[in-house]
Amino acid sequence: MAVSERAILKSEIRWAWVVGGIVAVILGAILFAALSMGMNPPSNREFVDPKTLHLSSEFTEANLGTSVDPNGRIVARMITTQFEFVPNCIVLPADRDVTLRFASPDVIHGILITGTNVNTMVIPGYVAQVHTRLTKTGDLLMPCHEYCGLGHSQMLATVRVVPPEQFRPDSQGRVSCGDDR
Amino acid sequence: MARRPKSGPKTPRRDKRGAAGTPPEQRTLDRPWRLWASVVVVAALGVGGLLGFVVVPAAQKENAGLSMGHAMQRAAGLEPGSPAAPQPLGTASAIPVSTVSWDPEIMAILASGNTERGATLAAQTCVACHGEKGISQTEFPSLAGQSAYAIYKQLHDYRSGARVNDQMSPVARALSPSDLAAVAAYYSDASKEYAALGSRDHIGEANIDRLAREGDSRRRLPACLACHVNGSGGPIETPVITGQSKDYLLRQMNDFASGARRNDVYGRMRNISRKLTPQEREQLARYFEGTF
Amino acid sequence: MATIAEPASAAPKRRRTAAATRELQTGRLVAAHVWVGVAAFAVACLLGVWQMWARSPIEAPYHTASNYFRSVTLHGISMAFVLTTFFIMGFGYYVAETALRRPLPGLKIAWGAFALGLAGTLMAALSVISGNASVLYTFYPPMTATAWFYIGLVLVVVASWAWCVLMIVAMREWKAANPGQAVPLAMFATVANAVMWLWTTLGVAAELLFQVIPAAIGWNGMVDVGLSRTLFSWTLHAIVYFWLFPSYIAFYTMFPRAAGGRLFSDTMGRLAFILFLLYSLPVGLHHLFMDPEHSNGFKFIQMFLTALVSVPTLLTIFTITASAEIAGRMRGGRGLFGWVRALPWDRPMVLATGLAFLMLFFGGGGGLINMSYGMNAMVHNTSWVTAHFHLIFGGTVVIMYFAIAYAIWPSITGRNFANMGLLRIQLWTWFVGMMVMTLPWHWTGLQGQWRRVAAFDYSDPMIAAWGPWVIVSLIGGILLAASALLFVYNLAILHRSGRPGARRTIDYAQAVHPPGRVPAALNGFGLWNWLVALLMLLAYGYPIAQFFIDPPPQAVIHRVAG
Amino acid sequence: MADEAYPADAHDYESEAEELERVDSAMRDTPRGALVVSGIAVALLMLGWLILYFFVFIPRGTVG
Repeated sequence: MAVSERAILKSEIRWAWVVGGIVAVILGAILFAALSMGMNPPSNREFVDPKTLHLSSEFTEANLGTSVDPNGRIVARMITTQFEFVPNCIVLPADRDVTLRFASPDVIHGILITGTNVNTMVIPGYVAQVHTRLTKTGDLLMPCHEYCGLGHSQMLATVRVVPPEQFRPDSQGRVSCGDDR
Repeated sequence: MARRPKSGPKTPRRDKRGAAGTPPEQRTLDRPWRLWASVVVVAALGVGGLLGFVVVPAAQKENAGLSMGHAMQRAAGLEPGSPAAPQPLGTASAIPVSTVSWDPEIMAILASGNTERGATLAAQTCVACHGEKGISQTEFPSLAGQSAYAIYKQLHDYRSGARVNDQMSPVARALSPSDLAAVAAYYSDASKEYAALGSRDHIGEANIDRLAREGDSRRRLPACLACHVNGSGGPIETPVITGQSKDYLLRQMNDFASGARRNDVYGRMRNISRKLTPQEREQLARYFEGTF
Repeated sequence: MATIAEPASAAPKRRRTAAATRELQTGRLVAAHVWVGVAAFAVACLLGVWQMWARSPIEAPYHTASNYFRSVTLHGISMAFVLTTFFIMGFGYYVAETALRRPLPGLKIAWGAFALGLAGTLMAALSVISGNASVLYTFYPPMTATAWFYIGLVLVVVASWAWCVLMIVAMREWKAANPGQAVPLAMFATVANAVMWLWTTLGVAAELLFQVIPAAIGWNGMVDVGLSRTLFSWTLHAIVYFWLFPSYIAFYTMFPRAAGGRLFSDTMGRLAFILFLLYSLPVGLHHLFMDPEHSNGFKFIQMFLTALVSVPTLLTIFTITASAEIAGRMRGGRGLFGWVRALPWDRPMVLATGLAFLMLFFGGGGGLINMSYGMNAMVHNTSWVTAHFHLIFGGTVVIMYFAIAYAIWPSITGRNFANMGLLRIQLWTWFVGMMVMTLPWHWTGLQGQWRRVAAFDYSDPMIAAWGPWVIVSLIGGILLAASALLFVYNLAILHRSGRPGARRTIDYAQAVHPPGRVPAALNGFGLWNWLVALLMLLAYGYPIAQFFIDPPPQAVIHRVAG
Repeated sequence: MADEAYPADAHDYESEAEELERVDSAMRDTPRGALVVSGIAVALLMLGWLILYFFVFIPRGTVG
């Protein structure tokens, strides 16, 4: 045979360099986003007992929704439960750092906000948390994206993203959608 | 299956043992493979670990105001949060509507089924209105076919004041939570054979049948039957409503809608009832009673 | 890569052997396995079309939430567990007999495993149909179905374990009878898959046996959800490679021969299968990127290892393209691209391989986005992901199952296909249907169309804009269902008619340089099992141990069984 | 011919010697074409990934 196996393997190795290059470019871009913009998947090993969630202080019914901490941090807290979000609408400012915190008293849920990078699973037992900065305004849909039972399809919420100057907390630092949603 | 790793190393070992049978060129062939394969795997793990546990948190820690040690602990999952952002702290106080809690002790009693304690308590206080087997002939709700969770939840709420009823509140307050759990377990167990009540035929107009089985996506209303039937996979404390008196059902929906009744955790039924029109509430009540 | 470059003197031994007329010993066994898989597949395709109809703006019959999730569960179970497991087992038995050219050890055990798997399948299917197991094929504890559902699936897995053992034994016996010789590539790959599957199923088996089944029976009232998701993720990625292995076996050992050429490199084939064994396992956390219970550090490590598992696929693309180039040039193709046109595209195996690579391009590209750490947030649980795995599974995996079935069916039935046109039509409609179905899903998924819903509210303007795309993908689905039924017809017809006198065996592709003496590392799995153990220990050790070191609060079981 | 040849007992060439000769001559140019074809494929793949990264992922805002 004119072409030795060694030559064949040499051409494979040449190709392997191409493959290595692709993998390196992808890893490089991922690392760049992680190092320069703090882009990570939403990890948060913070426990909360689903069986007594409604008795907890943070996720008590009256404390849900968007609020501004005394130190100026904007935090939105929501319950994902079979088969609705509580509250069903939250207000967030665009172009500001915001933190979303979710907890489930029953089964697994998951959320995303359409057209953004906000996405997390909500696992009973944990506080699911996403830090983000929203880049566009308007009423965005926030559906439950993980099968949570027969009412899963009707489980949706609204995220009202307003320009920063229209984001006006009340005296307790709270902002709500105002309507019944 | 456990034999896999055990039987795994046999090939190389056999080579050593049966050295006489293995030609020397085979052995020189094998050695670099063992070495380089291990090097590649260990290197992959090493680089991945270095990047994930050291480089990324080191670059991200400043934004979260963390020291290197804490950033690395977050990266390893020993502390909550991501090393890229500060962790908020809650300052609110708990103001629950219903104080029911599914602690292991209560769960154990609810799972224990028909006990003497439960039977005695039920005979003393419940049968007069709710019927011996939990089938009520009046507008008092039937308990037959309900889960122990559903009965306990309501009893506990009557006891704590989260739900108020002239007859039930004093009854529930007279018993301890574990007694309430025993009664709940008794009724859900004793009435198992009468679960047939919950399978009564639903008859109603098309739009009501649709609301019950499919819900209404436009109004974000889940199907009634996504929860209110045993084995739906919905919230554990949801009662079965099929076969229940229509007057009782309608009053509950109206009370939820007006806010007069508010012991539903996180306002699930208050929200749903508000979205239903008064006419729909009435139709649904008849639909579930089965006398449409 | 110091492999011995033996001169290709060894004359191709299998050439022009007298057509074997003796029936295959495993013929009926293989046919039984394939038919169980195909039956499940056909049902699942029809359900799939109904599901897409239900989600579209067009009113669908029987459309309730309860029916929808029953259907989704049955679709997932049939495709992911029944079609794949039975097809892979059947094909493995076939390879063991035809590639090793020895009788299969333990034919009776194989039939026993078949019966066990079939019984398990029926148990699980009846549980779903009766409405007592609408938990989808990924289970989702704390939702808990009837115990019969899980026990049925465990029986299917146990049956596949018996298959794994038989494959390993068959290879050992062959090696003992042929000391110093290289195990034929098709069998080497089949055993690689068996070994990988034994590792893979540990996760789901632990989840079912220690968490889910005790809860379903009623022994446990609560479950650690994070742990169960982690154990399932152990299985969730490698199971895809379990499904993919037969496709790759066909790429390496059947396609070059069908194209009339040679395999470019036997060594690279072995290496690719070994890399799959190594790196498809310690990467399952990338299914949990959006979960709170695992730290960024472990997610990063497994993302890094996931990037490495793309390597064997990218190597395969080159090796198989080069093999195609050999065939094309042998048939007179010239120049940089002329060899592509010279390939015999009218042969099902060649056509299917070409189409599989096209679908792998889109499916694999989607996969690269999915695995990209923070970037996963852009697409997680949207239709994008559904499109990705339908392209990988329905595209690369299933279209090669078609091609394999078409390749082996004559040797099983003793008849040759009379009308090859129907085979080509079937493959083309499958390809076109898959592209028409999945490309719109990518588009709507990027806009945030979420997964696993029974109905969309088309009165919402944003969702209304997806409507036309949903209808386009429904048309793709209808094409797919038609193609699936044609596939059933093509296989069935050969049992009754067709041209008799087919050879009772097949020949596998030869490499340009057939393997001579190969290193033990490329002829067995001893070394690799140790390295898999090391990888799994470091990648999954702490992520599992954390649930025991610092146990999180558990969730109450939600029963989905009346 | 293709029909006749299927499934795998295809003997596309007159004799063994002819087949070997064809393999030999084919190998003179292989894998140049394969390198180009698979090179183009992965280049397009890479391009698609980068387009999504720069034009969808990054503009949608930071998450973590």
